[in-house]
Amino acid sequence: AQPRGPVVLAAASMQESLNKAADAWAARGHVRPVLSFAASSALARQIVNGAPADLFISADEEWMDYVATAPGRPGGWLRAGTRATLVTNRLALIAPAGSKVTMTIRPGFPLAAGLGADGRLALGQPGAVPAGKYAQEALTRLRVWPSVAGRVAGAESVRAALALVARGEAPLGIVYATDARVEPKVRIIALFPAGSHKPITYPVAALSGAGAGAQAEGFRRFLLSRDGRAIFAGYGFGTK
Amino acid sequence: MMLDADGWAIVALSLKVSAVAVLGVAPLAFGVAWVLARGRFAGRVVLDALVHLPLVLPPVVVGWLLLLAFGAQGAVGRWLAGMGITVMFRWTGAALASAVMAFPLMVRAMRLSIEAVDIRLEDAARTLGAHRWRVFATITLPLAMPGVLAGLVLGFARSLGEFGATITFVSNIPGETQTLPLAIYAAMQLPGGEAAVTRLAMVAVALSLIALAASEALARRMGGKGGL
Amino acid sequence: MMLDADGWAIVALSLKVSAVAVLGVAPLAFGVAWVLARGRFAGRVVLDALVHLPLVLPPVVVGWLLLLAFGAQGAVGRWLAGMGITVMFRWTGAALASAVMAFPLMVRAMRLSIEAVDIRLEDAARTLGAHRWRVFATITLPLAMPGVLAGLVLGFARSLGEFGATITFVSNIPGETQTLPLAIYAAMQLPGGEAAVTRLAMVAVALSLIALAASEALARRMGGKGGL
Amino acid sequence: MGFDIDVTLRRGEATIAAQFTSAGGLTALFGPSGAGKTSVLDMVAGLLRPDAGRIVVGGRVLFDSAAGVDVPVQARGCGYVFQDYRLFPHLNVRHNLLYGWQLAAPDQRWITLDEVCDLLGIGALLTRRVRHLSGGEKQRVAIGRALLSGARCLLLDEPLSSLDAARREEIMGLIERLRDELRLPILYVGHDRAEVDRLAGQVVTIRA
Amino acid sequence: MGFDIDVTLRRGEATIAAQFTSAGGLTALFGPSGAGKTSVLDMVAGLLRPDAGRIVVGGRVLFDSAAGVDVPVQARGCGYVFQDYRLFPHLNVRHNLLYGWQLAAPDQRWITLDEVCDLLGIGALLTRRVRHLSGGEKQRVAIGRALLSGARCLLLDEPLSSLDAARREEIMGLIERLRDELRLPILYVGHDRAEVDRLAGQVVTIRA
Ligand SMILES: Nc1ncnc2c1ncn2[C@@H]1O[C@H](COP(=O)(O)OP(=O)(O)OP(=O)(O)O)[C@@H](O)[C@H]1O
Ligand SMILES: Nc1ncnc2c1ncn2[C@@H]1O[C@H](COP(=O)(O)OP(=O)(O)OP(=O)(O)O)[C@@H](O)[C@H]1O
Ligand SMILES: [Mg+2]
Ligand SMILES: [Mg+2]
Repeated sequence: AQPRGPVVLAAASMQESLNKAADAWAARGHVRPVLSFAASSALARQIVNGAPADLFISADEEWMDYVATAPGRPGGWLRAGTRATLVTNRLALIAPAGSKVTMTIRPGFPLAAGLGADGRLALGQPGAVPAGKYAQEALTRLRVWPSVAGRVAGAESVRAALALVARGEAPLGIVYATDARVEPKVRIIALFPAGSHKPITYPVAALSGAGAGAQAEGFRRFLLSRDGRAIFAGYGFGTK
Repeated sequence: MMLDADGWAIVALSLKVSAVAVLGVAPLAFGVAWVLARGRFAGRVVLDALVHLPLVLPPVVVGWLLLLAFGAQGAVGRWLAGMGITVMFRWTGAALASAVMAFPLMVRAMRLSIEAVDIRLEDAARTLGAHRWRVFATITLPLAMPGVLAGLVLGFARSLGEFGATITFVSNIPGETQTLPLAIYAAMQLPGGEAAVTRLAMVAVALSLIALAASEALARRMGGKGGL
Repeated sequence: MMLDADGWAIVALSLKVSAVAVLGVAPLAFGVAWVLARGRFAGRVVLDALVHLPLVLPPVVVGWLLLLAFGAQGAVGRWLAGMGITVMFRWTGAALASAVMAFPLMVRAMRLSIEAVDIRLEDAARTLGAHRWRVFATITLPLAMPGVLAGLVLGFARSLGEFGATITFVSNIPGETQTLPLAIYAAMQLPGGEAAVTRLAMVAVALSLIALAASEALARRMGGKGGL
Repeated sequence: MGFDIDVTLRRGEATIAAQFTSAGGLTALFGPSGAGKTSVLDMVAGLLRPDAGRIVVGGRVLFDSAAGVDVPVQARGCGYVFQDYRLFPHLNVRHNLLYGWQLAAPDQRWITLDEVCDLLGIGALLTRRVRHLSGGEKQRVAIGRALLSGARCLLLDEPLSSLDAARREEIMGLIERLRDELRLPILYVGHDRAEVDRLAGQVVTIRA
Repeated sequence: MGFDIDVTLRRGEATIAAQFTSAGGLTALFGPSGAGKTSVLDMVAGLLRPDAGRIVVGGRVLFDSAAGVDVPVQARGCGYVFQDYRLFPHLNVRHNLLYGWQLAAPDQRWITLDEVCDLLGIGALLTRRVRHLSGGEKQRVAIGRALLSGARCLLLDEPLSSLDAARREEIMGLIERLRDELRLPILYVGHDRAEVDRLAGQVVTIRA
């Protein structure tokens, strides 16, 4: 049988870029890691229930914290000193490609007016999907949340929110900039100011107790290396 | 079971969505079941496969297809909009998604019972002067009642648990489309949300227990073993 | 239908997972259906509710409960690990999740047919010298065959479409737990993935069509109307 | 105003053929088991379609393959007592009896529930589920149901087979009255020669 | 070595009671429709549990409420021809006939499939589905199935009701041979007095 590479559990939104990175890593003569994409919440729970995985890439810090502090294994579920920020992202206000709406994002900006009489604002579900949490935080700080709180359509994932806008079902939406830029059927109206919400970061960490430790560590270092970051940058992620 | 006012509102919405979905689609399900049980036509297997579609496809795909068809830009959606009906982001859309997902289960159960109805009894009713529709209403339907009940129960349970198609189709809008499973999903997405998940899941279990007990009682009232 | 080697591998895995899930759990489903149809004991409604649980709970919750039970930290998981069996991140885990999700559908269909079996025929078999188990194998089971077949078809279709419990329980590991619905989900996460989604969904539909046609043919061979 | 019947039907390897004319009254079908007696009744009732032929009952053409006539079952007005009874299992005895009665036009009815209960001795069974009736009780309910439907002709398939002699005697008296007073055309299948000779104006033998 | 029976059973509002002893041969149960004849056979076969009493067949105690004896149905060895036949709808005629034969110990069998087909005239039906049999054909298959099970006693519930006179005559001859040559205890329900008088050593009347 083929040697099996390290198992990487990653947030679904990393699918394209991480696959590219894994290909690049394999092209250097390493065993290609096994990538499993799902919601960060599902992956984190799998880890703390003893699933045999080597790396975890979360879509937000909270689920990485959850794994870091979960009981059940002496010494913790994460390998000490391996947690790092892999990439960062921005929030974008989007509209269907044909939309004429223009808006500048600043405190008190007239977001609700852009929704028309009965339009909905498509978000990842606030309180559940990370992108939605950031969006709610930003709109709250900009003092426009109360005016749109009742108009939100909370999608199951940021991709689903994107689809609602792309299909024209919602006149406006807030998604990650990385998602917005690859969907031709939507137009970015504006990016949210970086200071309007907590930094959007995707942390990576090695998991304790799995077999493929050395290989996993090699892949982790590769992801964080200049070459690795260049791949993510190619997909629009920030890589400070 | 301690639920706050929001919690009870979610329960009420879930019951409304499931009840409307199941009762609304039941006649169609019975009709399709009847055609599949009795019809001998080309394309029967294709109809059968179509009926099973919502079962075979992942729910999010079903939700996505509903979005394509019933969205403001979709063919059916535009037609409905012309009549002043919108389902997007409405509880009616959630009911539609639930109905579609429950449909194959209801059809199968009903079909099984229709196939078990003794056609000789229908013949007897005809010799007594009953027209096709009366035979159907007074003989076929009552004798197929166990399957109808089972279909309603299965469909109701499936609706109570429906998540993927609903959230993809009509999103998660508190008070409008946020049914119990969507609330549970939201809680699942939060670190430390397990307690809320457990509480809401227990409510779902309690609802289904009540529905089951009611259906069993109904079946018994219809005369042991549900009328058979 | 054009699929690359990876695509065919996914189809093969899906078929393996669904077949193992459905055939593996069928005897248990029939047993539970029998008990529910014939048993008169306290707690019958509770057993019934338990059976319906995977239907009523959102699939991600079922996946999470499986994780709690069968994970390395779970009671069952530790016990299995003691015997050298792990299901986490294995196709066997995917089959387990599918089986659990398909279970209520299988039980209901089988139960419906068992309830329709004429007990007087079982009595006749007993007067001819048949013991309880022989009556079961030669009378009850064959006469309940329509429900067994319907249960297998429903269960198989449900397994083919199973997504939420699987990804929550055993993740989305290519070649091991990435079944058709998970591959479809993966494609849906990609910009412009609609073409791939459509292609994979059509494969799923084709598989179910084949399964349905096979079950219909089997039912016909067992003597019109599936043996009844 | 009786029967004018000429039908053929292939069943499996055998061919069932019957041809007879009766002026009225009761016509008995006689013949060995499996000869096709029930099949003939089914054809008259419209439950089985002859391959070819003609069925005229009481002057009404119910079926004529040459002319393309095929009156639907529910419009034929044949009160049929089935060999296997075919009571409705989800209805109690009363509702089985009244099933056809409620569908009949009031001026078509020629017997009441009370009379039927009285004549057949089933008054005490009215609220019973049919599943729990004895064989003879089922048979009597089946007879009552057919009579109450206001039928214009009767098809009786071994209607007395499960009854004791006293009961049998009573019901034969009833059949004679229907034959003579109401002048209903009756097709009767029975195996008892004495019984048949007493009731029938004409005996038709169906050969296997 | 016949029957020694004394049972009571409440059914709905009525109470069914039967008490009789026979030295052997054929015992006929006689009585009006609904009197409880089938119920008595069911109790002897073990399908119905008497409220109290004792059932002894051929010297074997099958049931005794006082002693707590209740032999299970499949061990009683009663060949039962049901009033409603109860053929297995999923099996063809051959497999219906052989169902009990295959379960019987070889030394228990006292008749072969060929003999049964011959005696009952059902040889041509062997590959047929039972659903499509005529009433009399079903009845003969039901008789054959009971005989082939190697029964040590026979319970015949109106076994000739749907048969023509010739067939009936033949089967009565067969029953007489079983009674006299094999000395099987037989409980027989029938409504024809002449038939019963010819077959029965003893007639028991069940009163409603
Ligand atoms: N659906 C069917 N397909 C093929 N053959 C059939 C079907 N139904 C009945 N038959 C056969 O047709 C023949 C005539 O049947 P029918 O029931 O008319 O006989 P019958 O004269 O009423 O006999 P009995 O006195 O035993 O009731 C029988 O040999 C029977 O097996
Ligand atoms: N399950 C039941 N519950 C209540 N009453 C029943 C049940 N089964 C039968 N009976 C009643 O018990 C009485 C005796 O029935 P049984 O079948 O033994 O009569 P029988 O003597 O065989 O009559 P027949 O000659 O009409 O077949 C009948 O009045 C019948 O309605
Ligand atoms: Mg007949
Ligand atoms: Mg009886």
